[in-house]
This record gives sequence, C-alpha cells and structure tokens, in this order.
Amino acid sequence: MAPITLVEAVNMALARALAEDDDVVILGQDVGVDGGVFRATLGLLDRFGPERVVDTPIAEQLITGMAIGMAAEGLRPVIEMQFSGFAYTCIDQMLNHAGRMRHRTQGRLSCPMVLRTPCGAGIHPPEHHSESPEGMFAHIPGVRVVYPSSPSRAYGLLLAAIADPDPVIFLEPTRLYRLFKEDVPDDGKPLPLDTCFTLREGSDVTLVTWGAMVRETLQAAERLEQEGITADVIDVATLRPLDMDTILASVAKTGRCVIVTEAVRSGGVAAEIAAHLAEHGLLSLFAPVMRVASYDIVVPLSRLEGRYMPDTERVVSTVRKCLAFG
Amino acid sequence: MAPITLVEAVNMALARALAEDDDVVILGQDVGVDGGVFRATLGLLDRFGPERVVDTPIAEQLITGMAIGMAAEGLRPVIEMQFSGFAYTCIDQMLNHAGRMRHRTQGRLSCPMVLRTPCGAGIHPPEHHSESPEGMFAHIPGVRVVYPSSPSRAYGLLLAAIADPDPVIFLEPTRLYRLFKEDVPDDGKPLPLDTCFTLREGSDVTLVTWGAMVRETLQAAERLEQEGITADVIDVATLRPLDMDTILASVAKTGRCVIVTEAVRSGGVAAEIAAHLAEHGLLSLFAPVMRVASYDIVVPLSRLEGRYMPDTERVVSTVRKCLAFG
Amino acid sequence: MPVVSRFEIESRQYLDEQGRACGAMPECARDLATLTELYRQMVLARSFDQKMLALQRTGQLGTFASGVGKEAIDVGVVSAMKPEDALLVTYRETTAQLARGVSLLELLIYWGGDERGSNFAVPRGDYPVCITIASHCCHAVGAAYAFKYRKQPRVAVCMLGDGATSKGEFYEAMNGAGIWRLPIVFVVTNNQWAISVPRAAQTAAQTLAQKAIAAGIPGIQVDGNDVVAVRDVALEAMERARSGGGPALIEALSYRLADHTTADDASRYRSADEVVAAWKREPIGRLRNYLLAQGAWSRPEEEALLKSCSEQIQAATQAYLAHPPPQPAQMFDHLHAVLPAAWAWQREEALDGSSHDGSDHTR
Amino acid sequence: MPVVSRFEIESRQYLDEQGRACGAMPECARDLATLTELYRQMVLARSFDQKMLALQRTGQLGTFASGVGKEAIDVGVVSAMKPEDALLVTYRETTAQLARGVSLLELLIYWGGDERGSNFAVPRGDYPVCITIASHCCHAVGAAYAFKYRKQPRVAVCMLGDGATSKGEFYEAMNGAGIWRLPIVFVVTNNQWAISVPRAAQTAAQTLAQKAIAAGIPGIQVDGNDVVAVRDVALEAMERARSGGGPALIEALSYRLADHTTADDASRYRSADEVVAAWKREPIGRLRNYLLAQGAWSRPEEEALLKSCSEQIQAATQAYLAHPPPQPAQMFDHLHAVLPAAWAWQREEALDGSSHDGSDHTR
Ligand SMILES: Cc1ncc(C[n+]2csc(CCOP(=O)(O)OP(=O)(O)O)c2C)c(N)n1
Ligand SMILES: Cc1ncc(C[n+]2csc(CCOP(=O)(O)OP(=O)(O)O)c2C)c(N)n1
Ligand SMILES: [Mg+2]
Ligand SMILES: [Mg+2]
Repeated sequence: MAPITLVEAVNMALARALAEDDDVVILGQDVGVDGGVFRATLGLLDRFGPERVVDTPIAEQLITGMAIGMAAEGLRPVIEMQFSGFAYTCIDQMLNHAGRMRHRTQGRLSCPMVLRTPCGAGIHPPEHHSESPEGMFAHIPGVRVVYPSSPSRAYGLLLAAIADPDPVIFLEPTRLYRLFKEDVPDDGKPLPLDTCFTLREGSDVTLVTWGAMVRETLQAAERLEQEGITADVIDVATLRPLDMDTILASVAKTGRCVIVTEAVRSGGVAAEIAAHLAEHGLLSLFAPVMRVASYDIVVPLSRLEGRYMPDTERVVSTVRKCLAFG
Repeated sequence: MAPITLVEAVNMALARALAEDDDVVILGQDVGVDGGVFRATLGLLDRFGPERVVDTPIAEQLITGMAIGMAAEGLRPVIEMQFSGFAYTCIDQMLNHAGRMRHRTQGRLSCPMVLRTPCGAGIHPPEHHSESPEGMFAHIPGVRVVYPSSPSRAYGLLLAAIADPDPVIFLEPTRLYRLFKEDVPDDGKPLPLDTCFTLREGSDVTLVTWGAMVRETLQAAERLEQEGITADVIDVATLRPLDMDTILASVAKTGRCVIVTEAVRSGGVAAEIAAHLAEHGLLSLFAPVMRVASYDIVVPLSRLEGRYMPDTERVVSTVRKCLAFG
Repeated sequence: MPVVSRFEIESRQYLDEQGRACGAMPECARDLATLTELYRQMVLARSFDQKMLALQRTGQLGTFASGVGKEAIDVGVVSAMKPEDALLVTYRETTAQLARGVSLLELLIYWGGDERGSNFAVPRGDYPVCITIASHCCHAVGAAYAFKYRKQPRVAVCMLGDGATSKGEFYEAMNGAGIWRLPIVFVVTNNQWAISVPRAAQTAAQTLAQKAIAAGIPGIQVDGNDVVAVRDVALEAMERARSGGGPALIEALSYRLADHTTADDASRYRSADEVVAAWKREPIGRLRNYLLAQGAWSRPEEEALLKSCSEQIQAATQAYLAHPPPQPAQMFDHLHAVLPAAWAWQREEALDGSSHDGSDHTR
Repeated sequence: MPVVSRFEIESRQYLDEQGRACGAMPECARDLATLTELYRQMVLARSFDQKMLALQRTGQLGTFASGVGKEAIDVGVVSAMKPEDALLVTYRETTAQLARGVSLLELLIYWGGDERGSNFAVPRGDYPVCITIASHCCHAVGAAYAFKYRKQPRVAVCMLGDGATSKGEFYEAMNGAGIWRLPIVFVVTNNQWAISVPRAAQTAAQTLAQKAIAAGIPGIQVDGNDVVAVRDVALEAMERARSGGGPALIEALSYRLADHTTADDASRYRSADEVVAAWKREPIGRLRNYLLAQGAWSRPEEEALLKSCSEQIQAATQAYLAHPPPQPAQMFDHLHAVLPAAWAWQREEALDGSSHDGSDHTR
C-alpha cells in the first residue's frame, strides 16, 4: 500500500465507514460529484450513491440540525462544513441540541453524529478560510472535539468519531491535508479518543500542541535536539475532554511546559491546559507555562498570515526562554 | 434619588444614551410596548418612539447583522438578545463581521454597536435561559466583552459600551437584575472599560470573579473574614481584553488566587486568567490557582440548577483548600 | 411581460363560530367517533392547562406556557398521525403531546424542571420540547430524511409558532424538505402573537402559508379553531407526505388566549376586548355544539368527562408531588453514553455536595 | 375553498441572444450614451478578469473568483444606483465594484491578500467583499434602516448568488426589509451553479424570484445577460425603494462561464457542452450587436476601447506589483479605534518578528 496524505486518509476512513455500516450518511456542500472542495469525499458518490453522499444547499444550520434529526433516528450522519469559518452558525445547533439530546431525554434519544471541518491558516486563501475555532467548540458540554495531525491519526480517530455514540466535532488541519504522506493500512482500527499521543520523548521540556501546529512543534523539537535540548512532544488530539493525565505526567518529568496553538492567544484550549497545570501541576513547574499562539487579532488576509501565526522560530525561541528561566 | 436595581440602572443608561444621542437606536424582541421581558427597556418606546425603540421579528442573525449595517452607517445600535441561550446564532455575525469591519476596511467602516443579553443561571427558568457563554464571546478578536455585577457598574459600563467606537458584547447577570439596589446618580458618567474593579481588599487570597458570581464571592469573603482570612475580591468586569495587571498585582500581594465562574469549568475566561497567572505570576504563587466553576455538563433544568453551579459554600471550601496548601 | 409562475393560497373552514357546518363537510366530519375522542382530548388538555397554571402560581411548578386556545390544532394534527410518525413540538404543544400519549405525570415532571419528564414511555420516538425557536425545523428534516432513506412510510410533523416563521432555520428547513421531497408536515400555529409582537409586525407577508412558496412546496391556511378543518388538511398533507408526495406547510389560524407564559402579563400589550372577541372563536365550545347537534354528545357525557379529567389530573398531580426528587447523578449519567474519565471526579464531587431539594421556583 | 392570496412572477427580457430587440423596448434602451458607457465598463471588467486569472496562475495573486458572464447584471444594477447609495457585494462582483468607482489597483491589492484594498478612496460608503454567504443581506437591512431613519433618499443594494438563497439570513433579511418597508434591493445572480451544485439541487422553487413572496415583497425575474432588461428592472426597483415604496427582489438569470474560483475545476462536475451553449447567451456580444445596429458603436471605437482597457490594466498591475508590502502593524492598527493596552506587547512583538514578505500564494 502506497503512503497517503491526510486528506486521503480521511477519505479512506469515510469509505470504510460507509461500506461497513448502512447507517452512515455523508452530507455537505459539494461532497457529491465534486468530492468536496478538498476532495475528502472523492469517489464516495460513485461508490455509495446520492442517498448516502448528499450534496446539500448552502444552509449550515440546516445541515447541522438535519444531522441531529438523522442521528436521533439512529443514522450516523457525517457532515462536512466546507470551512470552519462558516461553521460558527452551527454552534447553536451543536451546543443547544447535539450536546444535549441525550441528557435532555435522559438517554431516550441520542446524537451519534460527526461534524467534520477543515481548520487553520497557512494556505493563503481568501478571508474566513483560516480559522482556529477549536477553543469555542471545546467549551461545549456533551460534545467531543477531535483534531488529528497525521494521516494515520486522521484515519483512526475519524473511525472512532463515527463509531462514537455521541456527537464529535472533527477538525482537520487544512495545511496538512497534502503536506506529507504516511503508510496507513486500511484495517478499520479506530484510535482511542480522549487520549493524547506522545510523538517524541525528551527530558527538558514538554511541548503540547495539536492540529497543524504539531508540525512546527516537531520541527522545533528537532532543532532544539541539535542544541542538546530534548522535549516530550504531545499531540493532544482530543481537545474535549482533555487527557490531562498524560500532560501532567510529562510535566512532572520535565518541569517545563510550552503550549503551541494556532488560535488567538486569549482563551481557548491552550488556556485550559495551562490553567489545569496551574491548578494540578504547580509543584512540578520549574518555569512559567508559556504559550506560543497567534496574536489576539483578526486573522489577516494572506500576505500577513505568516506574521500572525506561530512558526517554528517562535516555538524555538519560547522554549529557550522557558529553559532560561529560574 | 431612590436606590435602584441593576435592571433599572440598565434602563436608566439606555434612556440617557437615547436622550443624548440621536444615533442611538434600540432593537430586539419585545423591547417596545412590553419593555423587554426583563423590563430593561421599559418606557423607552413611549419616550423615544418606534423608530428608535424597535421591536424586531424573531431572527437573531438579522438583528445582529442589521446592527452591524446600522453601525457601519454611523448609528449606535444597542440590541437586546432576549436570553444568551438564543445568542449563539449571533456568534457568526459578531466574529465574522462586527469584530472585523474596521480591520477589514482598514478603518474606513467601523462597528460601534452593543449586543446586550441577560446571562447566567439561578432564576429557575425553562431550558436555555441559564447560559454562561462569556468564554466563547471573550475569544472573539475585535470585540469587547463586558459583564457588570452591580447597578452602578451596569450604568457606567453600559454608557461606556454605547460610547465605545467598537463592538461590545454586554452581558447582564439575570440573577442580579432585581436582587439588590444601589444609589446610582444619573450623571451620565461612564466607567472605564478594560479595567477590573477591586471590591474588597485583603491580604490572604485573591478572589477573581465577574457577573452574578460576584455576589457569592463577596459573601464567601465575608464569611472567611469571620475566620480571620481576608481577601482581595476583584470584579473583572471587562472579560475581553482582560486587565491582568490588577489581578497580577493582587496575586503578587496575596500569593494565592481562586477564580470563581458560573461557566462550565473547562475553557473560558477562568482558564485564561489562570493561564496568564501560570505564565506571568508563577513566582508569586504560594498555592495552585484554583477554579470554582460549574461542572462540565449541560446546564440542568431548574430542580438541579443549584447542584450545578457554584455556591458560597463551594467558594469558601475552595479558599480553605487553597490556604491549606504548602 | 410573461408570467413564469403563479401561486394561490387557499384557506379552509368547515365549522363556524357556533359549530354549525358552513358548506359541504369533508369525509372526516362524518367520523363522529373520532371527533368525540378529539373532543375528550381537548377537554382533558384544557383542564390540565388550568391545573398547570395553578401549580405554577403556588410555586409547585416552573414557568409554564399555556396552550389554551390551540387545542383543535394540536389534536387535529395528531389525529392524522400514526404512532410510528415523529412529532416535534415547541413549549406550547402540551395538548399535542398528551394526544400522542405522553403522560400527565411526565408533563408535570418536565415543567417542574426535571429532564426525566422528557423520557417518555410513549411515544418513544417523539422529540422533546424545543425551546429555541424554529431550530427543531431542521431536526424534522433530518428525521424525515431518515424515514425516506430507510423506505419507512413515516412522517415527521413539526409544529411552530407565527413568530418562528421569521427564523432563518424555518426557511432552510422548508427548502431542504422541498429539495429531497421529504415526508414532513410543518404546522404553524398562527396565534397572532409572539410574546408582545403581533403577527402584523412579524412579517409583511399577507399569509404565513405563502412562505411555502419560497421552498416550492404546497402551503395552505386553515381555521385552527375548527378541528374538522384542521384534521382534514392534516390528513391530506400527511397522506401525501407518506406516499412520497413531499412536504407541506399548514398555517392554522388561532389566538393565544393566555399570557405568553406564567412569566408574562399580556395585558401590558394587548386589549382585553381583543381577547374577549377571540374567546368567541375558541375551538372547544364550537366542537361541542357540533357534536351536540349531531347527537353524538350529551350533557351527562360532558359531566362524566369533566369528572374523569379532574380525577386523572388529581392523580397525576399527587404522583408528581410524591415523585422522588432528581439526584445530581442524573446531570452526569446521560451527558455521554459513558461519562468520559476526565469528568468522573466532578460527578463524585456533585454527589457529595451539600443537599438542595430544588423545590423553589421563583419564575 | 376560498383563495386568500394570489401571486405571479414576471420575467423580463428585451434583447435576444443576437442583441436584437424582442418586443417593445423600455425607455432606458433609448439612452444610447448610457448603454455605451455600460458597454465600456463591461469590456474593461472582462479584460481585467482575464488579467486577474493570469496573475493568479503565475503566483502573483491569491485565489480569485471570476465574474465572467455576469457583467450585464453588475453594470446594469450599478447604473441604476446613485453615488450615495450603498452597494453590498460578494466575491463575484468585481465588475460592480469597478462600476461603482473602486480602482483597479484597490481590487488587485485586495485579491492579492491585503486589507488595504478594501479601503476604497471611492465609494467610501460601499461595503467590502462579503465572503460568508448571505450574511451581508442582514447588513444591507441595517444600512437601509439607517437611511430611512435619517430620512435620506438612499438605497442599499445587496447582491448575492443562487446558492445564497438557501441561507436563512437571506430570508430573515428579506422579511425584515418587508416589515419596515426599507429602501433595499436584493439582486440574486442566478448563474445556475453554487460551486458544483446546480440550481435545481438548491431549491424546489421554480424561480428564485418567488422567494420574495415569503416576505411579502415584490419579486421579479430578468434576463441577466440583457443589460437593457437588467437596467430597466433595477431602475424600477430602485426608484420605488427610494421613494418609500419598500424593498424588492430581482432574480437575474445568467451563467457562471468560469470555474467557481481559481481553486476549482468545473469540468469535474459540468459538461463542456453546457458551457459552450451558455457562451452563446453571454452579455457583452449581445450589447455590442445592439449598439452596432443602433449606430452607437463602431469597430474603431472597439479597438480604441480594447487598447485603453489594456493600458489601464497594465498600469494598475505595475502599480500593484510595485506597491509596498503590508506591514505587521496593519494587523493591529484597525482592530479597535485604539489598540487596547492588553495587546500592545503583541503589536511590538509582531513588529520585531522575523521578516516575511508574504508574496507566496499557494492557493
Ligand atoms: C431562538 C429564540 N429566540 C427567542 C426566544 C424567546 N422566545 C420564546 S417564545 C418567543 C415567542 C414565540 O412566538 P411564536 O413563535 O409565535 O410562538 P407562541 O409563543 O406564540 O406559541 C420568543 C421570542 C426563543 N425561545 N428562541
Ligand atoms: C456561509 C458560507 N458557506 C459556505 C461557503 C463556501 N462557498 C463559497 S462560494 C459558495 C457557492 C456560492 O454559490 P452562489 O451563491 O450561487 O454564488 P456564486 O459562487 O455562484 O457566485 C460556497 C458554498 C461560504 N463562503 N459561506
Ligand atoms: Mg405566536
Ligand atoms: Mg451561483
């Protein structure tokens, strides 16, 4: 089997889920003949037909609300929001209904749906195509938020998300869609949700990140290793609920933590991780918990995007600052 | 002048803003003859007429988007979302447009609007009337988020919000609307945005909170004082941007910090404050930064509401835990 | 200039305000057994409504939204449904829920502020009360999609108010239902008010039924105080939907005879005269007159019915007041199918917490 | 059963595919000077569109959405506007923006990925490109409300696509415009496609114009490749709106002759035949034929126009390429009127940061 890209891994997982379970239905704008604007649903219409791979009108609230109704009836809808910049209108349905249906009916109805959407900046597109809304989503009770960072994790986590009996928001790092390939056996094996992945081990500092920033963070770790500084690199992967045990254990070992996020600095998942460390990891910390984040501003149009979001250099220099402390 | 409630102070500020500036227009469901479901706009229709106090259809995206258009034309719309549980559909317009109009046009068009909405639980209403969405709003670049906790602060901060040249989300603690009264002179004086208010001074611990929880926090501080424990109590008031200087200075003095929030625990403003302390206040801290928060679950219907959100007891016991540390 | 499309909105009524036939009656008017059953449902619902208001006033129930005045719409629509269909309602459809088989006790528990009231024993597939206006229109589309996908002859019925027709989701949902020709019937109760906002301020459209034209689906108006007419249009729309003919919109004209909810005081914004006039058109007396005239109902039956209603309601109320209070565990136990490990300590803490019986209702 | 309301949707066309009058011409067809000016605008816009595509292909511009095929709609609508009116556009209305006075350089800067391109010198009051489908419909309602509130005789014109008519905000906005009888004209470019989704899959409604009926406002269809017809219906709607007659919806029929954007390949989902057939109905040749037949245009004028267009575009492109790159400060300087103190250090850090000229465009 040839190595595949992240978006191909998404496609492979979707195809497998459709093949294995008639209850799986895909919906979204241009998911049919076009195969999705990123080709995540390529070939699925031909293989599974227009009732299972459904082009929708441009109506994000309908798409999300429909998925909730379908899921309540026992289907397993997987919806594609074309870009996460257009997914803010879905927050209402996800928060007020998807995350509540099971609780509201005390288990009578449930909502096994997946909302997939490409996330993050760095592909130089028009406005609204570079959003990092994960912090908002990760604040919604009753909903899981998953954000893979490699082809194999995209495959295994998406299968797990589709199989999960509850709603999952599945964020896909646009910038990584085609950036690199991996061997991903189509074995149908899900990866565990609610669990961090430790991608690299070291002893001097814990680097915590997710989504596309895993790449810059791994690069930073490599550069630092050349200076003799070794790092645990943790891909958080599931942003709600957070697997803080893995992160706390690493920080207990290294004593230092730098969190790397593409979202704006104030608020969001990075804040939650740092807050948790301030509450439960204080005695482990030799240095302040530092965040490398995008600035607290509107994502600029493409020419300044590179000055807005963190790059490897910003990660490296923050780690150096963190190590210099104390 | 007789003392007035928080909702009367809101009404007084709105009346004053309408009287002083023809560009101020109020819009929302039932804000006209009904005076708003909480009576925040009582009497304004009679005084200012139906073109300035406008009953809208039930269309939250329209209301918000309309305000953006009005503001771009130089009006100063103040919209009322009937409950914050119905304001999630507005996130798209606030984030993708209100917070961006000035940046997007490099200053040519701007968005001096205010979105008011009652927030928080504790009044035993039906579902969706007990939300604490401030963490989501406070993650939106280009937008201020303000949350007063007393009649006088509601008056002064609302005047400041209306006068501000940029969009402000103004959250009003439903539970405090009529709970107590204060003398509030109708002097037209705004209070400063972007600034915390220190409501009580002490030396043993810093209690940080906002909105309705200010009340439980002050009560906790009083109870603790009887045990000889004194606390700085800080009402954050503006949640974006955060005045961390005031909080850091207090923690530098006390060495301990407990953050009290009605929102669900994971994520949100409490996390941001704790994260900031973990980054810039580490050396001041004698104890973990503790959060007293609602559980990470769906706000339950009224009978269990009291078991969901923090009460004075939870604040007191957490402070004791914090003081017992180390 | 050429006209490329033409549309008409029809309005249907069979019983006048006195319950006399006005014109040729439809087939369903001859089924007096069913009409009598609908009458019983309406009377039970109205008595229950009064009890709910009384319980709320005495602090034994939370905020309640009275359905008085719209009973004909609720029972007429439900009478056209099959058990396996799905009903999606707002907070004002207690009558429809009763007609579907939700128990008095469950409704009391729900309005008392406890999620267990939405775990209906019957009908298992109906949706819980939807408070966020019009958002459930989209759920109905999804449910109807599932029925069609599985080739099941089932219909989703989505009830909403006149104010709800201003929400974008209503249009998005109608449009989607039209595209996929789904088995779904939208029923708008036009009770002339959305809290304090009158129908005329909600839209410049002459009728709400014509909003269907935007989605290319049939729309029809009906006198919502005339249970015969409601049942007739509902049967027509449901049968078409069930047999693959696609969705429809029904606008049922009625009047909100009560305050918006127990937290509202409608005298602030509408005249007593208007309400008095509306009472003359209310649906229960109208149907009673018709049944009496047809010889299908009698005074003794009326008395027996009232007695039975009051007994049922009394028994349910007692069961409600004796029902064990909700325990904190229920906040956690259906958040997810299995509580994620990360929240386990929170559940424990909540269970240890200081006791609170939750019986106070201030709004 | 009584019919309570009736509606008709009319469609308007004056020039056939060859540019010949088909029936009686409207008054505005006699104003050949204006039509010639519109022709010039259309030709400039199409040349510019080609240049944009070329610049994108060679990595000198970001993703671009071609407006080829809809020039008659853009210039026809704008020709009915006054400078003080407000135009609200999507990403596909470069032609309309040019016609309003936005400069070629500004458009290049914007599509090059730089906010300074939306700080138009003229028209100061027009809205920047709106990418989130239909959300600007609500802004248009607000702008129109402000005009009416201030008793200014100004009109808000909101342009959107066929796909956008499925979004809830479009309906919410039309409904609001109807309620307050606002001076606003919604113009839907029905170019038959929303990326890969054909018009027929977007709604079951026979026309998009009939969606106006849901809001109780007038809706009309027009041949969007016929600039005379577009100008005629636009003048009518604008004049009515300006004089207090309220809003309207215009559906302009056309075809998206290009890929959706430079990131799209339309041959994946539609046939070459369809596109070839659509080219036969395109608007520029049609108007040229009409003007030539009227003696209002000549070959030498055509040549001079083409030359002038290419010179203007060349000059603008050179200015664009020579334009100083955006500086990080601009990310902060218009976030708020005054940057909050809390973010000051971030601005400083960004200004110190490693240099990045931002000239690469990978999509
Ligand atoms: C999205 C949303 N916005 C606002 C509200 C607050 N609200 C509750 S009921 C109501 C009026 C609804 O009117 P209508 O649809 O006519 O139904 P009725 O109450 O008359 O049955 C409003 C505005 C809500 N529940 N949901
Ligand atoms: C709210 C929203 N959803 C999705 C998109 C992605 N998107 C961009 S253009 C487009 C198709 C729009 O079609 P139409 O309205 O017909 O306009 P056209 O592109 O044909 O001019 C889509 C789905 C978007 N920009 N905004
Ligand atoms: Mg109503
Ligand atoms: Mg289109």
